[in-house]
Amino acid sequence: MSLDYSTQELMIIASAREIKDNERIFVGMRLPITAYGVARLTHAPNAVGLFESGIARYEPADGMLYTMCDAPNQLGAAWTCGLIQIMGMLSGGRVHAGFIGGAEIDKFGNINTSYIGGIENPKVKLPGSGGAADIAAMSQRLIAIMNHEKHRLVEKVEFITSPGFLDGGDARKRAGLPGAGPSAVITDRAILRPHGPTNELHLSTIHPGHSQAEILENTGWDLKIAPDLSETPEPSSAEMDALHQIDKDGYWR
Amino acid sequence: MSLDYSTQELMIIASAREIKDNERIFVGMRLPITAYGVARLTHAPNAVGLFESGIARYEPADGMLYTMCDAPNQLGAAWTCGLIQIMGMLSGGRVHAGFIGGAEIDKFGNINTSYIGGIENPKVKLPGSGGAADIAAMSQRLIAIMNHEKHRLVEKVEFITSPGFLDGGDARKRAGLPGAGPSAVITDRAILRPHGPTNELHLSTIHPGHSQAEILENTGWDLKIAPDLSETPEPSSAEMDALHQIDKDGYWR
Amino acid sequence: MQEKLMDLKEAVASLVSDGDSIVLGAALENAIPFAATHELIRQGFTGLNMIAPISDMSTDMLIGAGCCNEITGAWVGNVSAGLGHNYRRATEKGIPHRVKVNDYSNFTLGMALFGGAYGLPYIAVKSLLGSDIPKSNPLLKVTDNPFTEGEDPVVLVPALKPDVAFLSMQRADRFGNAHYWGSYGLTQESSIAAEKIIVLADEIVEPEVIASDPSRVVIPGFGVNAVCHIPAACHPSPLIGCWTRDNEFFHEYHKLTRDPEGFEAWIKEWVLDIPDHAAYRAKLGERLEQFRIRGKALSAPANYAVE
Amino acid sequence: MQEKLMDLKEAVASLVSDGDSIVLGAALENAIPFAATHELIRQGFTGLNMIAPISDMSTDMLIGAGCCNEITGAWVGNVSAGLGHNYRRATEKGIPHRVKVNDYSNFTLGMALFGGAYGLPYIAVKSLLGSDIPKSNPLLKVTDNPFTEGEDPVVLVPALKPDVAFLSMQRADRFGNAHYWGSYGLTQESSIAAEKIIVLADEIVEPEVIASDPSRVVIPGFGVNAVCHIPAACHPSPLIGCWTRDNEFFHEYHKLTRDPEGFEAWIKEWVLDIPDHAAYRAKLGERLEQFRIRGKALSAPANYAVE
Repeated sequence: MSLDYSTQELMIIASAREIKDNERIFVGMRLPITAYGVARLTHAPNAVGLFESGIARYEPADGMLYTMCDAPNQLGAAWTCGLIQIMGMLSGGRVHAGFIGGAEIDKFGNINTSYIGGIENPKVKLPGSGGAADIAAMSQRLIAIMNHEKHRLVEKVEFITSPGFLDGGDARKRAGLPGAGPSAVITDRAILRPHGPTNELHLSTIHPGHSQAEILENTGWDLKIAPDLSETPEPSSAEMDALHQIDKDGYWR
Repeated sequence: MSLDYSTQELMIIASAREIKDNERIFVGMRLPITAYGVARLTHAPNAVGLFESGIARYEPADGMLYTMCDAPNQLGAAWTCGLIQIMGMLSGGRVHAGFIGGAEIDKFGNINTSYIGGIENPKVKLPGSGGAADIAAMSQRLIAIMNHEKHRLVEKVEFITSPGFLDGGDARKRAGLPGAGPSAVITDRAILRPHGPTNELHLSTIHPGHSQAEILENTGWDLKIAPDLSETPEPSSAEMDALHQIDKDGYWR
Repeated sequence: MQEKLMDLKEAVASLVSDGDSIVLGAALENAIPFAATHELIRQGFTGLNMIAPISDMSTDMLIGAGCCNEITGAWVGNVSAGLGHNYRRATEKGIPHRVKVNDYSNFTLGMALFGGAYGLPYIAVKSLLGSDIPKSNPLLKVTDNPFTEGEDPVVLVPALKPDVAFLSMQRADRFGNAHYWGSYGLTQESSIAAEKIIVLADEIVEPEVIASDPSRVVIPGFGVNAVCHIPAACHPSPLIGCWTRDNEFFHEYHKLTRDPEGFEAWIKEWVLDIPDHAAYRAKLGERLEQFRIRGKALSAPANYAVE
Repeated sequence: MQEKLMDLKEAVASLVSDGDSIVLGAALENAIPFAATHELIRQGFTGLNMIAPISDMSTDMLIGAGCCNEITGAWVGNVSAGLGHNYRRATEKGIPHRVKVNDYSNFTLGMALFGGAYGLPYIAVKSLLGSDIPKSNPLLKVTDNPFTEGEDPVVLVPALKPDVAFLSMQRADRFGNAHYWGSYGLTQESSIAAEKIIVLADEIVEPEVIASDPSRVVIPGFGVNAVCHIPAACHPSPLIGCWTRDNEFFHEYHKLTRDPEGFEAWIKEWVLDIPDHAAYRAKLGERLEQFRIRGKALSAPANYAVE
């Protein structure tokens, strides 16, 4: 019998699976911070969560957070310090993974959170990088979380805020970027991963209840299929228990 | 009637006179830290003392210090922090003056605290720069304290640890150094100051009881005389009172 | 030590000039001194360049009020509520006028201010390679690492020195010495880099309290130009140990400022028609009280005894 | 969290290798973990490169014992007593063997370690221009500021990443989280830059004590490899709140190590013939007690309550 879960709950659990034990992770807010909590309670009890403002935590905050700087995220932290110390860990190569979102991602995992419609007279001025460009450049690997819509998963982003594999192949390495680049893009329909020498994002797993045709239809480029395509494993009862422990109020249900 | 004072007490008071009110000063240890205390109690009540380890103080420590990091220098400090924050104030142009000593100084105020007899196989390996090279480079002005001996005040130091006016004239400026360079060299016999377009150190004031001939005899270059040569003013009774308040045990008497 | 207690109105009038570059809270989402934002708007400053890693509602208000011509930072919006409407109107439609955006990432803005604070002409980083940010911000230079044989690109970030920094601190003495705890973002670097520093203290304490713990000092008091006693100066943002976040206030602002008229009404009600922060607190009334921290979760003491 | 309590002997044996570059106290003249110096000497390490802004008696002992081939730093000697005799014998006469000196100033060493900590390939500074230090240390490069038209020389300091950092902290928990207060020199940067970190804690406390004040944490516990409980590990140097300085001990060492034979006798008595730091403390006996801080000058509390 399959468990009852929402799409967002599945995305959180899929994100949690990307975190390994003992890793240092830029967890961001909302969905990724919840994923970090689930990972801590399941397979990654020694993962450390990092927040750009200057916070490191062994345990997720006890209490609702509207921003990473809220009091519950500071009380009992492992370290409260400055931005340079925490983001510097990233720059120093000490951060294993980071989660970021974005308005647009392209087939090489480049992400735009800056401009739609040109720099000079943009149609839409998005909020900008925050720490995302740094995380994308310098985290050992990068996990992107996106809604799977045709205008969000595009052939080529018009402005690269956060670099993925740039033009593909070894372009990222040639550009001098220290981190290895995107390892997973988790959407509400599927998980994409880079594959082969081009490092193009391929369809890797399909979330239960979604079809390959629907996913191709909702992707803005000619999405290739990974040779080992499979279904995204459903949440286990242990994973769901952990999630319910974190998300007491059922915000993500 | 002249007051009773030792040569070192005169040097301390002469050093104190180099500190202006509201200034931030790298005070070092021993003689300069005492001078800072005297300045605070007389004409510079708002001077701030800085210590390279990461300490800023409004008032000199209450208690004997063997090193700048001793407990009395930390208790009640204005700030205890890291080396970068404090030395960075210097680099940021926020420090008005610093005191340094040395094994050798030359006629352009360059100081050697590194090597005697070559870098490869030195005859004497001195302790090195510590913060002195930084203070000499970046403090708005520099005050050197030296024993006035022929082998210490030399034509040209063989290794410039802490830059003065380099080869003289505008050489210092051309080298790109932000601070203005030495403003005074206080010895146990006299005070030398840069003079004229060459910025060569000139005899500026002679301590009471010393003669011009004796000073020239004990200087390792052909020391020129400043046009306004005078006698170093004797300590005033207010200055001596302040000194006695700082130097309770009469260490410098 | 010199007494530095000043009325915020007077501090702003005497220390800020039109066209200044200004840091107004650099701790990211906590300790944003909104009281200073209000005062800048009331005094009608123009041409300001707002510098911050994360520019929250405070910057959006300054844009909407026409005070701000330029934004130097990594992110602008309304952190818990979404986009900043005034920011979008200004950058997309020139309402009330165009605002120039100097794009950085958090880390590179941190390095720019670190360089400004500590006299480094520029900082070489491995971030922003491959990103288009160096194309949109011509201050950044991509060059080669001179220590490596062969190609090894680096991005050079020039130092940034703000004119004025406003900072919220939990407690300060009348001489400008202050204690701050909790995450501080770029508070230290941005204020040391700044030409002038204005501290907004939630509480004024005796000098002995600050002197009891010099390691709790984040920026040195001798660099501070004015200290203003403004309880809840950071409302609606939180200040650790003093105030929690008024989330609804951010959401209401977001909802009510969707169009320029809505913003005009909002700014009139909450800023322009209010003489000072005491009146703002009075207007908030009981609402403010629910965000006051009354509990105790106290730090273990540190001993500085000398014997 | 992982338990990291370890015997110092075991920590040194398992985490240090011959030829390593080592930070052994970076707070300048306080908090020098001499207990680690003794253990490195007893275990007979060779080829070490000792990194510190101010290298006090600890480095001089390592040179005399033949453990150290290289010194990277700004100053070497015996701060309150004068020159370091072993340092002079090694650099001037090759006794017990030559020691290479990588000259820095305090600020440029700080920048090198800052670069190492935070992944900056090099740092551009305005210090050391006109100094001969860049001639004696070929790691430093003088170049032109690419942001300025015309000549504007800068010195480039490449990043420095030590292999191991030993640090004295006032209190730590068994997971490696620690509190430190008082001036800290380059403690934070040098240990974050280091590949491995060994904390020598004067006291082991419950995790709740450290967690009560995350702003008192100078280096993050998750980066620590081992925490060793060694009271007075820093003797004869001071540790704020715990121990004052044993000045005479520095002077005695200075007097007794004027010639190699004197040093041999001293190191035998105080290090080689002593099994561990407990025995060292026992040997000091009543002498040590006079440096124990018994008074109280406690910090004002900081509140982290959430409501």
